[in-house]
Formats: sequence, structure tokens, C-alpha cells
Amino acid sequence: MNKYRVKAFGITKDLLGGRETFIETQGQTVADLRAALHSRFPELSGLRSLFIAVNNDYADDEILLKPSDEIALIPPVSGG
Amino acid sequence: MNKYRVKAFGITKDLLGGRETFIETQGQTVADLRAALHSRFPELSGLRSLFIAVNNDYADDEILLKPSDEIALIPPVSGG
Amino acid sequence: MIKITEKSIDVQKIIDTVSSLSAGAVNVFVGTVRNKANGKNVLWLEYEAYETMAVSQIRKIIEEASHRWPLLGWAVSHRIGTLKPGETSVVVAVSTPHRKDSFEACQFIIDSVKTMAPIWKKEVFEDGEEWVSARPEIEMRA
Amino acid sequence: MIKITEKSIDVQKIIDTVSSLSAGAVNVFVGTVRNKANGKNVLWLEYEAYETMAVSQIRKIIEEASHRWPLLGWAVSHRIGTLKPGETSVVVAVSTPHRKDSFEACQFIIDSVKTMAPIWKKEVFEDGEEWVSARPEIEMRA
Repeated sequence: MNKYRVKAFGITKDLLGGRETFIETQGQTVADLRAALHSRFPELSGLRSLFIAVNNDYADDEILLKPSDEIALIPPVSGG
Repeated sequence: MNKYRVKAFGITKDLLGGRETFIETQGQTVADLRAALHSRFPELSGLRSLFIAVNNDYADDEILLKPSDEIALIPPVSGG
Repeated sequence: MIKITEKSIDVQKIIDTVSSLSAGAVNVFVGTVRNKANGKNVLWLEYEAYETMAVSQIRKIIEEASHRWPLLGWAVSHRIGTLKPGETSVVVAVSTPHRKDSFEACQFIIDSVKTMAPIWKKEVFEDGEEWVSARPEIEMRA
Repeated sequence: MIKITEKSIDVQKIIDTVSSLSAGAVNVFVGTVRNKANGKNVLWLEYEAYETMAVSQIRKIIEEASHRWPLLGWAVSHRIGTLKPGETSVVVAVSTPHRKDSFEACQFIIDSVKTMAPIWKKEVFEDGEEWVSARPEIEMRA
């Protein structure tokens, strides 16, 4: 199992119940992490969109995660 | 003869030699005034454009002038 | 200058920052908190940012804008924390030699900041609160 | 607010004037004096206005803009007299509910002011002076 520390902002902070959560997955891609997140927090599927950021950049699903990566959930942004 | 008081701004103030000049014409239209101005101040034809304003608005050539009108020369504007 | 700040934004200071002797034009966009949303009274907003990523995304946006327009100066300042109606939430300012570029570049930057920068706002009403645009239903209600 | 003034323009004050609790967006255009014109150093500019007509033309421009965009607030302030490079010659500010309108309306107003308002500037160089755009040759030299 791989264990990743995930930061949560905006509505995801409410849905995950905190600013940071540890997520365990079999796989090592962003897609694997996304699947694990959705199975543990089904309410995430109610969002209009959900991006995953790795090291301060939007990450595609096939990106491989390292334990040292800074990972964050990016629900629909609404700055301005 | 009709006599009109004409205000001059920008480069026309320099060409007419002052902020105000009296112009005499036989006719009473803006076109008549324009002709009289050009014959007395031939350098006006060197301008990129020259509008005549009557009572604070751009005036077409066929407009009839009254002695009480506020008349002004509007060389190419360059505000901003 | 890119700034994510809890303090109120001084627009004059930002204009001074971007102004330049060779720039004829400065365009400034100021976003302010409205007192209504979906017809309801807004008591206040709560802004939150993923700060390091917001700064890095805004830096990329500025880089892109610099390729497209001859920017002589630029600044993006975004407020976070609790904001009341009327307060300034974001200021974007750019200076360019000519005015058309200043409008285009400033609009590109604020449009991009609003779609790319990880910043969120929650509207607080008398009868509840809501993360803006988070859920599809909110779109339909608007 | 329309103002033709010999005093320096306070941008923050203008923004405060146009801001409104129902406006989410303020766009501000600031025109400043450049230190070069046609490759020559500008010592200073002299601005002159036909004030009554300038105010009435700008009022018409604002009226037209109000028909096209939902303006909640607006201000046009134009400086006259002697201005040094770096100084602000004109400020246009508008507020609207949404940002796209604020950019469009502000650009329409400054573009129209520049073509319609009877205001003139003379550039003063080390070796002479010139009413800007007055003669055709100046166009070709630019």
C-alpha cells in the first residue's frame, strides 16, 4: 500500500473533515489516488469538478506520485 | 456682412494669433465661415483636420450661424 | 508583484508599482464584494487560498501575458480571509506603452486568475453558507 | 463625475466615487505622460481644453455608454496645464455588476474621449515643441 498526505481546500476541506488527510492506495498514479478518495468520500462526486494538484501544479490522471509530493485537492475555484 | 466671434484652441490659437478672433463673412453658414477663415489664415489648410463647433457641439457645414452662437475652431484633438 | 494577503489592498500603491516613465497606459481591474448573490443578502465572504500554488499559477499567467503583450509593469493582489460587501477582493494592474494592450492584458490576467488560481470563496447569508460554484445545482439556481 | 482640472488626479478617490455595493467590478484606465515621443525626450506636456464643450462631449459619451452597458458608477477626470513625464493626464473609471462589461465600457469611454473631447496637448522637447497630431507630417514621422 502507498500512503499519501493530501491537502484539502474550500468545500473539500469540509467534505474530508480537515485541512489534511492521509489516503492509502494500491496504485501510484493520480487516477489511483482519485479512485481511493472517491471510494472513501463519496460526496466528492457531487462537485462540479475536482482537480488534483501535485507540487503546485494541476496534475493529469497518469502522473506517478512519490511519497514526498505535495498533493492537494482543487475543487472548483472561485477567486476574484 | 456678418461678424462672428470665433474661439481658437491648440494649434489654431497659434495660427490665428490669439484665443479669439472676429471673422466677417457674406454668408451665414458654417461653410461660409470656414471659407472666410481659410482665406484670411491660409495656414489652416495645413492641419490634418479642422472642425467647427457651435454651442459646444460639432457643427456640419450647412448649419446656419446666429451672432449669439458660441463658435470655436477644433483642430485635431489629442487628449488622453 | 504577486500578493495573497489578509490585509486590505491599497490600489494607489499598486498603480504606483506598475507605473513607468515609458508607459502611457495603466489598466486596473478592481473586484469588490457584492451585497447580493442569487438574490440573497450577503453578510460576508470567506476567501481561502492554496497560497504557494496560487502564487505559482499567477506567475505562469503573468509569463503568458508577457509573451502576448508588451507589459512594462504588472501586479496581482488577492485578498483572503473575511470580506464584507464593498471591500476589494482582488486588484490586477498592468502598464503598457499603448492603451489597447493595457485593456487586453489586464482582462486576460483577471480572467485567467479566476479560472486557474486555487482560491475559493464561501458566501455567508443570514440562513446559511455556500462555497461558490462548488456544486452543479448552484449553477442552475443562478 | 466629469472633471477637467489643473490639479493632480487622485485615483483612489475616483475609485471610491464609482464603487457601489451592487457592483462586483471596477475598471480603471490611467493615462500617464511618457518620457519619449517619436524617439525624442519629452521635457513636459501642455494640455489645453475647451472646457464647456469637453464636459458636454464627455457627458454624451457617458450617456451612450450607459445605453450599451449596465454602468453603476462612472468618472472621467482629465488634467490640463503643464504635466511632466510620469504624471497622470486622464483617469476613466466605471463600475458594473460583472467584469467583462467594466472592461468594455471603460475602453469605449477612453477611446471616445480621445477622439471626441476637445482637448489638446503640446509636446515640449529640448529643441522645440509640437501640437500632437495637428499636422499630417507628424503622423508619418511616428
